[in-house]
Amino acid sequence: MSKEVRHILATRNVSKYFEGVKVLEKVSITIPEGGIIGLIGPNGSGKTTLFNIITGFHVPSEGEVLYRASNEFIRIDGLNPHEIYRLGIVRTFQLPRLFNSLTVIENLLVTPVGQRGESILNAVRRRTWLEEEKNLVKKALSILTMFNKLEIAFKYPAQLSVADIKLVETLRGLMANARLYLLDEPLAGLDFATARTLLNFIKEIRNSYNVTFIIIEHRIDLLMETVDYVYMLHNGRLLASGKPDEVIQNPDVVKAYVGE
Amino acid sequence: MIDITGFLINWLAYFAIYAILAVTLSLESGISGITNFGKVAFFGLGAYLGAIINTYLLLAISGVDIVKAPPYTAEGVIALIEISTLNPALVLGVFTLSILVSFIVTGVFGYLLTYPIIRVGSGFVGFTLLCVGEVLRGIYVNMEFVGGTNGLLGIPQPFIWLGIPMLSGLCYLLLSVTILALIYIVTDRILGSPLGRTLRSIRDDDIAALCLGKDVPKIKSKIFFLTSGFSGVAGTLYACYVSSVNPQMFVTLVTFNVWAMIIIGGSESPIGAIIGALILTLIERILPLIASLNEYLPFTPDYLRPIFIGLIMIIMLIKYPRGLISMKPPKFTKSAVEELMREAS
Amino acid sequence: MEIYRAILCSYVFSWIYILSSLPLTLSYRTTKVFNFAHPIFITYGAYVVIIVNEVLGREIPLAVAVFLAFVVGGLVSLISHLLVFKPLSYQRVSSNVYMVASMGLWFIYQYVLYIVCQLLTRRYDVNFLSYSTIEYKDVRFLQDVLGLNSMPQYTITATLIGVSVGVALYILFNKTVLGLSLRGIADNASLVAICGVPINRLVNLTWFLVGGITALSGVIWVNFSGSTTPDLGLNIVVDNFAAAFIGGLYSLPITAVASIVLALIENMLLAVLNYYFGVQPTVRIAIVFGIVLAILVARPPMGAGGGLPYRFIKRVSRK
Amino acid sequence: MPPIAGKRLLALIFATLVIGLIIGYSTGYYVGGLGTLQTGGVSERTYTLGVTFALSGAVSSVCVQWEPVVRMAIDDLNNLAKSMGLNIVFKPHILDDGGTADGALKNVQTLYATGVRIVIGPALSSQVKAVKAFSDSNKLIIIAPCSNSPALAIRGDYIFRTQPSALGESKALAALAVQEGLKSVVSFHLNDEFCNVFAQSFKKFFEESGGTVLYDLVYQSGQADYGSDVASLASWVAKLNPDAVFYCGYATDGANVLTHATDEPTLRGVRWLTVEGFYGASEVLTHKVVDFARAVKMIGIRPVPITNPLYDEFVEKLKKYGAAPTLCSENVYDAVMIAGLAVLRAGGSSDPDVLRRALIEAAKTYYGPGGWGLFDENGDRLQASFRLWTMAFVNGTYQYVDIGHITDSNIVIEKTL
Repeated sequence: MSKEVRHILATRNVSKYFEGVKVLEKVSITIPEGGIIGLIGPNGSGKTTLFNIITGFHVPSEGEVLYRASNEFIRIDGLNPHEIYRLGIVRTFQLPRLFNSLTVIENLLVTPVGQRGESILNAVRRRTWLEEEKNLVKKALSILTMFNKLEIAFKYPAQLSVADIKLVETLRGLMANARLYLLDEPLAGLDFATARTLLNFIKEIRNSYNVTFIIIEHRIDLLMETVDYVYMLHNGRLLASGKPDEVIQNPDVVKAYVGE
Repeated sequence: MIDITGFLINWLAYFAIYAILAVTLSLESGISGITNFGKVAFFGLGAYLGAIINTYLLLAISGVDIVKAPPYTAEGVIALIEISTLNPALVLGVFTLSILVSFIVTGVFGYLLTYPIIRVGSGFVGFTLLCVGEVLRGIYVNMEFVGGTNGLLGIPQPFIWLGIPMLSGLCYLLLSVTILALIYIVTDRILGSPLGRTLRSIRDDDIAALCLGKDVPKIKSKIFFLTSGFSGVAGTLYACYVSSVNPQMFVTLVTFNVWAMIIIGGSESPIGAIIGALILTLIERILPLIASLNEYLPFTPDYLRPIFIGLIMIIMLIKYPRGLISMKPPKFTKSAVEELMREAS
Repeated sequence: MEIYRAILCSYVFSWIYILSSLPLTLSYRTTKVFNFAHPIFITYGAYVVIIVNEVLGREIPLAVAVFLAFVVGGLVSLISHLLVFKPLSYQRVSSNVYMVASMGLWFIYQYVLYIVCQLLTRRYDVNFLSYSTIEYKDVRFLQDVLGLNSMPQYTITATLIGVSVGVALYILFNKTVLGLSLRGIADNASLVAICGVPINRLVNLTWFLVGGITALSGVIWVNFSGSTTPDLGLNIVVDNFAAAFIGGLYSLPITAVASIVLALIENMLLAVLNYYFGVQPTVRIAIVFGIVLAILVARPPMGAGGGLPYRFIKRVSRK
Repeated sequence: MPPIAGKRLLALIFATLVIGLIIGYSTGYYVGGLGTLQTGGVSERTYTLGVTFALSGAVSSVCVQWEPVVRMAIDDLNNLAKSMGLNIVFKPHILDDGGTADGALKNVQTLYATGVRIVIGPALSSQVKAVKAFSDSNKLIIIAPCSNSPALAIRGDYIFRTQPSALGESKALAALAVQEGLKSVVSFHLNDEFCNVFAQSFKKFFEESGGTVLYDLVYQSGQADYGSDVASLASWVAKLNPDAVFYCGYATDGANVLTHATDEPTLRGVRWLTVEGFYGASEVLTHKVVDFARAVKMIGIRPVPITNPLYDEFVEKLKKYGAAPTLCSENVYDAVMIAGLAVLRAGGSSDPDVLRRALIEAAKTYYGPGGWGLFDENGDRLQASFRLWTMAFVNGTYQYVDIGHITDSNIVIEKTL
């Protein structure tokens, strides 16, 4: 690892087979801390599978996933999803998955790990978790205020707009002080303006908390003006990588998208 | 003359036992999403544990030869009756012990069942647990030690030594209601706490919860330990209330009565569960009075009882499909937030 | 060991379980209603045959029995759908609500049947609450013609009904537009709705079929068993549930196989255990459900609700 | 439909509760606890006898036959009371417990709450056990017509049983088997207290008198069909070839078992002995089964005293009520009669101990279809002589016929099998 830019995540020759079908083949990417990384590629190119491997839903058939917890790198492939989350990696899904019977603020409050009130013995004794809860509520409110969304605090997900839902999904990570965000098609189904505001929110989050984003997105035009590095997957292989404009110029990429 | 006090005492004690089952079921099924169709397994296990301890141990301590006079023979029963009237301290002590033991053992049993629960996946938990219940019943039938199909008899009601039936009944009622209240408070606290929030999130979408760092199997097993333990306590209470157990008492229908209670009352709130239990147990006890229509009907009037119960269930469900009490967001978080927001503005 | 009867019992029970658990799966797939009143269809199927048989003076032919049972079972099923499940489905209730509602239905049907039996018993001076076997005249005739008198009649009946229902369903579901759209609803209702298929009518039809087919197992029953009571359905329902759940409430073939396996366990396995290992038949419940439990845990069905991606694997050693 | 608020609902519940209790109260008046005036002001006292039977469930096909018996007994009681010039009218309050212990307990408690002090039933021993504690603590008198569990033979409690203990009967049956020259028996019975007791005591007495019970096959109740169990029985009979099969089961499972047995050539080759388990069950009387019974020379025993005109009269009268004598039906009749006589003797006192004493006294002098009513110190009935029965085709119908009797002195089989 080079000294000047700290990396937070790296995959080394990660391959994945499903019943012999090769979905990922020797994919090696490195994610610099504090960056916004785009992960693009046509459908079925293995982007989501890569996410699933990083977040512990699948075990890679080959290769390993390294993550910088505290200060040294550790292998996280093979951990269970919740253990990986506790290391500070949070993901969102293509179809947003807020908890429908919880209000927005509860959706935020539920995210921090290791809350004292989560053990049965503490849960029955209020004072053991009252303080912590108040602080969490403060934090949640401040986060909502920061993106001046305070009015949705007590709405249920069913009452929210798509954009708000996606935003809340991202904010859940903030609540838990996540350091690495994997967003799966955050812009899908958003109109141009809303999509851009969401991206701006993402930038804002990055700048003010110095966290890292990996974004799967098909709407390359919007993506390219946000991200500072792009990986391009095609048929499970790493096809191209580099600064957005370089990748855009890359003939293979064009070919892959336009289609052979 | 109808004897209202006696009616109330008998009914309410019975209600309290079923309400315990309903509350725990609403906690595990309505709130944490473990569809438990095997409630009777834990109920029955608790009942049998209570029965065994309250008979065998009692006999052993008071020096009766268990081999010669086991509790499923007349000798054992007679001995038990004497003991239970002569030695209050011992009876109460053993009873308390049996409550504790059945809580722990049944709880651990539930805890161990977490593995199949997680493994078969949310859609099949229900039937898996139902099978557990049936297997247990099959085991009781074939265990000579617990009397086989004959079951055990003469389990002392812990207050019988008071002599006056009304009084001992009242004491037992108070005891059951106290335990119910205790369990209700615990459930309510859990519901209003971060744990309750986590449970509801797991119920809504366990995969998302998993991605948000919730160790779903661990949390489920903890809750299931608690609820199973409480069901076991209910079982022990029941065994000492009826003062006899046999395998036919613990058929699957019991489970579904409890389910009817929580669905009618509102499966996501313990108070709803209690109200459901109140309604159904009361209906069961009031309706037999229609049997006094004997000479007016060409058939046995009491056949109408289940029909009425069924009708009431269906009508209530169509009228209140979400149950009589719908779930409200936990009191505490809301209030805390409001006060904080007031501070902010 | 006298294996002959055990084999016959397993054979007939296989048909009875198949005929009653396949419709259960079908109804769940189509309407997401897990119907606890399902066993009632069997009972009603059996009882309509019994009652008509008594009224006709014990001369009922199988054809008539099948027709009546199918119609009555279908109607009962249709009525319960129209009066209870449909209104509930408008309110988008959870599956548990359906379950409890169907329990209510079950109570009602069960005890209405008790009342009917009691009235009939007083009218005809025959004990309807527990009825012995019925001989189907036309099956007897068939046996004479084919020279199958050595075979017990119920094997013939079971085979006739089972095979013909199987063929009919196969043709319905694979050869006709109606059947295809029924399957479509079972798989993806909203999609079919877009294609402009009258969902409501087809759902009604499904319920009718479900009730009717299930009732046919009652027709076999009265020919096979020596005792039919209003509790008949109740006594064999849990096996149906077991079969349906092993099939994941989804896969019809697996459900069928599970039904056969259950029939074999209950008849062959128990007899063998008893004869060669001296195990009393009283272990029945424990054995049957123990095995079902084992199957469920060993091979979790993924039809209706999949499991979580828990792997419980050992932690990879960290660098 | 918006869900209503918890508080309002609770209020509503308790309103219903109160209303329910009022209903109960008035019904309490209506069905008349002791000494209450009947609505309408007829100045006669109605006394309610509680009844809880398994009118639904596994043994329902037997118990529904008891309901007419109860009505008949009540009518007889009322006629008796009228002839004695007493202005007291008996009413039954018949409840269905579905054969479950839980249901029986609920029913008994409800009956007690409505002022009932004597309950006839429940049917099964397991149910009697479930209500024992309640009866003991509240001194509620229970007269169980068909329970023979030795575990309930308890001195000085408030439970009386008009079913004679199985011991004498199975002793007689064992003696019969010996006289019939049967050396070895395979026992086949329901896993139910009633039948377990019979099987055990029969084994005991039969082996005391030199026979052997080669194998004891027990089948579980609550199944839909018993074909596989019959198959096992056939296998054992084929293997051990005993002289006879001892069978005990109730009506429904009996019909099932026998129907399956008819198809088993091996089972046709042995004698069949049975008790009153399925006596009188019309569903058993198919031509297949009766033919089978003739082939295997089936003999059953039942605890009805010989030369008892009352019994034949009872059977005749019962026809008018549209019922046939079945398992324990004469005991049901006696139970109701003894209860009524006890009430009359107690002069309408509702003090349980007075009632209890009156009951014991009344039983001493009572002689009914089931024989002498006398209770032993455990509150169980004593029985000396028994009738032998089988199934046959007599003047155009299949029916149960008495073919002989057993007294402690001798065994007589009049009709040839």
